[in-house]
Amino acid sequence: MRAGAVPVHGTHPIVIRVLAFGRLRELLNAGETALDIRAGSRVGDAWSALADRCPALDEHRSSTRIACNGRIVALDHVLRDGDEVALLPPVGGG
Amino acid sequence: MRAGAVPVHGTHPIVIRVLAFGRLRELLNAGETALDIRAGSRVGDAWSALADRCPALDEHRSSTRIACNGRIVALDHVLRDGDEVALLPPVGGG
Amino acid sequence: MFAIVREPIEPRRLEEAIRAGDGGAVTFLGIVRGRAEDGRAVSGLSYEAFEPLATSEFAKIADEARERFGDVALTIVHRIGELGTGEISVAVVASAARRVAAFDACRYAIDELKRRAPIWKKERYADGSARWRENRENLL
Amino acid sequence: MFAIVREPIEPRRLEEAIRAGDGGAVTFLGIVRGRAEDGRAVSGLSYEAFEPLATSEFAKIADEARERFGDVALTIVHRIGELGTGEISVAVVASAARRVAAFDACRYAIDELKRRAPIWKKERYADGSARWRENRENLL
Repeated sequence: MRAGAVPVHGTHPIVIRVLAFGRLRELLNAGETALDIRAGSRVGDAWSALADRCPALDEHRSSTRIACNGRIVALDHVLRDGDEVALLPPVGGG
Repeated sequence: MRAGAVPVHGTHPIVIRVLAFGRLRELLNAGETALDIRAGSRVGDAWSALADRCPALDEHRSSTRIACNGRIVALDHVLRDGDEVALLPPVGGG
Repeated sequence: MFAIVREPIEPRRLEEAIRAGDGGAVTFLGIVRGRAEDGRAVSGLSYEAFEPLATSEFAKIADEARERFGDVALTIVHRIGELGTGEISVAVVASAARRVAAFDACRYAIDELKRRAPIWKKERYADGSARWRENRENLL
Repeated sequence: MFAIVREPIEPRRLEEAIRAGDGGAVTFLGIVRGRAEDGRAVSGLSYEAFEPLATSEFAKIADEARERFGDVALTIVHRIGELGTGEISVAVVASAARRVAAFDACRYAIDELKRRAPIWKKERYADGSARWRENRENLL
């Protein structure tokens, strides 16, 4: 298992890249993390796996948009090996 | 009488300066003219005196705003010696 | 700053018009087009202004913008004389604490300038002819 | 041009964003203010962006502006990293044949950018503290 990867028990593990920005990056203490999850996992499962590691994440769930490979997706979006999942807190540009 | 001044018959002549812009400047063939008019004349009288000299002016009367000493005035505004009367055709700035 | 100028308007100088401490600045630049509204090829424009009245009208417009939109700093500069296509005829810079006021004031200023500032424009065409053009928004 | 940049935004470079032949150009500059909304003294801002998504979102916003307002050329540039007060955080330039489309497109672009572009801001205060700040216009 690569350094920094969070293990999720199950068969057929896949690895996704998690990007976090702004306050979520600070909470996770990393802008980028590799996450091992069970094949067939959905975005919501990945979130839960991250929240297990960092419980403070959960209060941000309703305000966080999640992009998979650059497109905003819902929590039931099914993940594939190598996907890039980005956690986007409320924006502040301009 | 000064060069270029247009005489208007009457007692107590006063002299006003007439400024013309845009197409009115071209019609009058001058950006600035001195106009001798009777004391007590109004802006409308000055216009008529100019139109006597240049009949083509008259078709522009309804589209011309007139300023006296920098303020827009009506045709019945009474003129005084030394007033500066500006003929302002429809604007085209920007 | 409210001014009628004869020399080219340098957009880089407009930066100086942004008031220190403001959070948003909106700039409008009017540029001489190579086509008239009827599609004729334009070779250039001649502008003239009743200068003292034009600059005092700019100041009045800025006062009105402040009444309507709050604390906004406005700069209005119009060039006169002979302008070629692609040259800047007018620049309006509005800066304010917040962007909405800057947008509203900038737009108000250029709309009112076109409607009522004592400035006149002669369009010169590629075929050598020329015509005085008035703004559609004209006061009259 | 749609870009996230690390170096200072030079207003003088924005002139190049005006499309040849257009008659009106509207520029919006967002500038770091020295006061937070609650009045606290701000020493600076830190911006970060999800860069590929931010630039593709800028392009999408420009496409939408063209659908709504017609043929408009848009440039959107946002700076990230550490910015001091008085520095430009974002520039939007809209140019079009006519000014109304340029104003509408410029305003649409900055409004949408603030609402949905994946860019985040941390406000740093004179007292050494700091806070992530979200836009009021936020999508969520």
